[in-house]
Amino acid sequence: MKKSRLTKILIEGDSQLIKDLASQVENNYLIQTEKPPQTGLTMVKVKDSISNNPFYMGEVLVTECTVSINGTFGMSVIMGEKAETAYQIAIIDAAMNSNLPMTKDWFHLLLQEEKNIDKRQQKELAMVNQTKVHFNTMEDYNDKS
Amino acid sequence: MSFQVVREYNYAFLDEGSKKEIRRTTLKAIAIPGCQVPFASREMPIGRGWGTGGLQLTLSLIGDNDRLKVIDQGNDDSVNAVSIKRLVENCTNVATTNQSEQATLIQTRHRIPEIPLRKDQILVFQVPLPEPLRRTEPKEEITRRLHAEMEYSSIWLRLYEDIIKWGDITIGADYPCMVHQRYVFNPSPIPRYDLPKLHQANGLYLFGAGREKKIYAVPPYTDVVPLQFEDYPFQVESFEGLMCHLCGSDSSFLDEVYDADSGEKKYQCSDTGYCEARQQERGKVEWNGDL
Amino acid sequence: MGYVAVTGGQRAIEKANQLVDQYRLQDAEKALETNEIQSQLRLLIDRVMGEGGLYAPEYAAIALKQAEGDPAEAAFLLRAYRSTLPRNYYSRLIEPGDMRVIRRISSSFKDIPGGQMLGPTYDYTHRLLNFDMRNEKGAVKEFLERLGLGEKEIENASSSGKFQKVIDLLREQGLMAERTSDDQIPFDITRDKLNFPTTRSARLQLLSRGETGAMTALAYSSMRGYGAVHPTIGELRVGYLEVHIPYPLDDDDSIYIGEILTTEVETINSFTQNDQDDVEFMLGYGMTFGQNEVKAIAMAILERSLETSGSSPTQDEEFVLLHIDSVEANGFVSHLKLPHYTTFQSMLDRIRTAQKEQEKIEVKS
Amino acid sequence: MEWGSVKDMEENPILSVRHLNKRYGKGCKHCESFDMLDKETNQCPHCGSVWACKKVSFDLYEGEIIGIVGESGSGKSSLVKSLYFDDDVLSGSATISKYKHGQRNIFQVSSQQKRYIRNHLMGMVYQNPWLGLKMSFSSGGNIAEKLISAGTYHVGNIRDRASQLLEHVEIPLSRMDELPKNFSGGMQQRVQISKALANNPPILLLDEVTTGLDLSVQARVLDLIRNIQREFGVGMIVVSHDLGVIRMLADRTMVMRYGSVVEEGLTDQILEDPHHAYTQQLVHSLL
Repeated sequence: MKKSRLTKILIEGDSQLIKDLASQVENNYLIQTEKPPQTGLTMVKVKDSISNNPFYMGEVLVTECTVSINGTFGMSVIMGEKAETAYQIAIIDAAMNSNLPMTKDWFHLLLQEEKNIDKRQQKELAMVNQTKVHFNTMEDYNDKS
Repeated sequence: MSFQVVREYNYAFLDEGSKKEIRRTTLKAIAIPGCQVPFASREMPIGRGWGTGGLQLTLSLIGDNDRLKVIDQGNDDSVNAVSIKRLVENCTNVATTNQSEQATLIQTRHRIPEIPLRKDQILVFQVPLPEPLRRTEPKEEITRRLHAEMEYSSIWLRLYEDIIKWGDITIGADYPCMVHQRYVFNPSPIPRYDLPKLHQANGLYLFGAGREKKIYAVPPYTDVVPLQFEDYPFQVESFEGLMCHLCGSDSSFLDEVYDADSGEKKYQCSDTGYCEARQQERGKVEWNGDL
Repeated sequence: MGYVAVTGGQRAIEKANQLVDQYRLQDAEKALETNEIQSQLRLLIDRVMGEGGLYAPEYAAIALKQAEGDPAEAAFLLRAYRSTLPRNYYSRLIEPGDMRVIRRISSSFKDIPGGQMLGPTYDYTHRLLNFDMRNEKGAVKEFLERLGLGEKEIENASSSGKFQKVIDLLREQGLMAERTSDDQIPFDITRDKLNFPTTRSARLQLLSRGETGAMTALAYSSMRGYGAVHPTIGELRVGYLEVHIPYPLDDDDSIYIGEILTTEVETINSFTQNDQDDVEFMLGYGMTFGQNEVKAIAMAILERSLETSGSSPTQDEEFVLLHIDSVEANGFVSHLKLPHYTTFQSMLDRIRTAQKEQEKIEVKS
Repeated sequence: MEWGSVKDMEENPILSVRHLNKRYGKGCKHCESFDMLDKETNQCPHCGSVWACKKVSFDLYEGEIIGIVGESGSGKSSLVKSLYFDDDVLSGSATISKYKHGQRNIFQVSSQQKRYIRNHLMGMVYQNPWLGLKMSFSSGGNIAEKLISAGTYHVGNIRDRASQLLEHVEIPLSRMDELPKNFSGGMQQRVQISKALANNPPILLLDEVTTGLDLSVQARVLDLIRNIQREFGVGMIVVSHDLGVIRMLADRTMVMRYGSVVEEGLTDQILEDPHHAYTQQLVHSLL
């Protein structure tokens, strides 16, 4: 699984899931905290669609954390002040980078969580869809009269 | 295992990278006396226009061995001076002082202390409007070119018109000066009385304009000459025949104050550190006299 | 004779700070929870984040509480706080076309592919004071359940939430130029002092964190007669953009760090002849954090206005860009509250001299 | 090239302009190869650029007045504005013999030097007095600005010199400290002239200075210019679309059309015996 897909599932998914995955690792391996969770900034670079050139629109607050398991690093950067989540995701990242055996069992859990996220977003979209303006309605009305 | 984000301010508030960048700009400013050097002014925890330029200079320079004095209008106990002092104290280990001789670094708004600066001292000005040509030209793009071409006739013209209309130049504080025969600059709104202290001084003067994002400097032993016509020479504020009602000084810059009860007009030193020291000195003498 | 130094400043400041808390809380039953400010004062949070230049809803809520609801003060708190944080990452280039849209309208085209979605908006809400707001206590869950959708409706909404941009339609029809990126690193106003004339990227960055009211007033002036820009809205979108950064342990990989809510506007102005003699539309661009539509539209107007030469205030780059910053404008106007005794003393000296000069002239004549 | 008197030819010109090209727009290979030099237009049909001046060359001698005549859009104003550095030129050179670096092409000196040249060696009088005067400063102040930039830092001396100059242009001294924006058009032009003359420049550029003025006012301003030329011996370039003005002032005249000089010679000769078809048209429409 690509990192960007994995991190999206971990960040947008249920907090209980990453907590469970991280404690699985913590219970079996020694986690070395390389850089405890700390806040910082990420500059957001956006493409201006008129000139097609990038500009910096502003910064987002992030929390980042780095850990290692037997010398293999894992790290996380997530939006907001979320020390615990950052730590847990860094552990999961390190476990993935180390190819720990338990990570094989995670795959279906992650896919399931991805479905949940999709469903949640789809629900929001369905609500928005209700506000869609139907221009043809009036034409139909006129046709009938 | 539970975590809290480590939330600790860096020594002297700004991160080391920012401090380094400001020091580099400062060095450039010292190398080109009077030239307004642009810098990426940081946002500070005090209001823009409330001394953010001076504060950034102070914070980028300050270290444990420093002793800081902060004055506003000459006053150590002015609310804004106290507030800035407290901010610096909270993010460094530096002690503050009211005695200008004891300070290594003095941050000031609108005054230079009465006691001349030594060569091991730095005075940092808070500058509201660094651009002398802004009096006649609102556009930065143009004033930058005028400086490059040393074209200062518009500001001279402003002085000429003053004389024609009012009989004399009407600029009170922030009197434009020529630095080292090259740049005309604004000395920040210090009274004209303080200007001669900038000329061929022993100490280093730094100017920080946070909102306008400029740093400039008058290094030691530099010529600072107020703009003046041969037949209308530059004049400082006159306090002839007046003296401080607190310390008796007849050779310092005086503030006009009105007694809260009687409404009577009195004069007192604008430099409170100087005044206080003189009062203590006088107190000793008087007390000794009683014995 | 003993002399007591006047050191009232320190104590006065402390007491003034205490008094703020006194006034903030004296009539309160309980202190506001910041998470409620964050969730229920959504548009204010968005505005403060936009003007503060920092996307951090949690912190914006704290700032608003601390500032007793003053958005300028809250934006200032965010700005000052961001000075203390290291900036370790830059995002991958975000393509606004990938926005997961919750609102999308066009005033130029009746129907656009994907349709117009009103989304969350007050535009068609009658401005009648709703006294039921007083009795909302505890009804939140119930209310939301009533709003909920059935499984079937959710399944039917199968689209991804992404829509083709109107601007791309114009491009396809040759009504707008195909611009290729010149791959320049954008200007960063937080790291470099702005010089004039400046670049497009610097202008956009400054406008993006400009003050809503100031920008709206200037844009209004341009539409009303002091300027050349009076556009229609090609497309206005509100929605989420995913933010990715290079994976710090391996630059070739990217990681997702979260998503931000943004408002994006493209305005269509008059047409012009380009360098190749083709006639095409000129568009304005607005983009800001959160849902802040009037600011995004004002930004698009001002941005376009600054691209055209002319003598109206909104065509003057220095005038617009140097005066729309909330922190700087508020700071300098309020600094007048600081003492100016010395300056005034110096002025007294000058006015007395001038009076004497006038008397001399009068005596002579 | 057979123009100017023998005496002129013997002396060095104070201003020499060679192959001056001035273009608005970015140009293209068609117009840059100059195949449009003789065309009946100055706008390139390929890229739309306007060639305001095409290979203009001439010499100005001390105390001489050259008239430049042509209809609007012929490039005559662009020419003087380029010489005064108001507009950038595309190519070409100009040298001023009284400039301390007399051999240098003034279009290529630093902006600081250009400012020196504007303050010391040239004066400019615009058709629109708002361009030449600072309207929120007094008339005396406007002159003072020039004197100060040439190094006079003495209010008394500045005022002496300013009164002298204003007297010359017949502005009552009582109005020296008034703002020129309250003056009539003719007076504003006279203040502009006195400002332009403040530092005794050897060259004076006048761009349609009488256009828009009443006839009687025009006559006074023209008289004034004549007097100045006699008294100060300053070389002038007078731009006008009005052949009457040219006839009265200019020793020699250049006729411009579509950015090119189509005919040049002694003014009387040009007006009495025009050779170029365009000049003939111009002269006949007047007479």
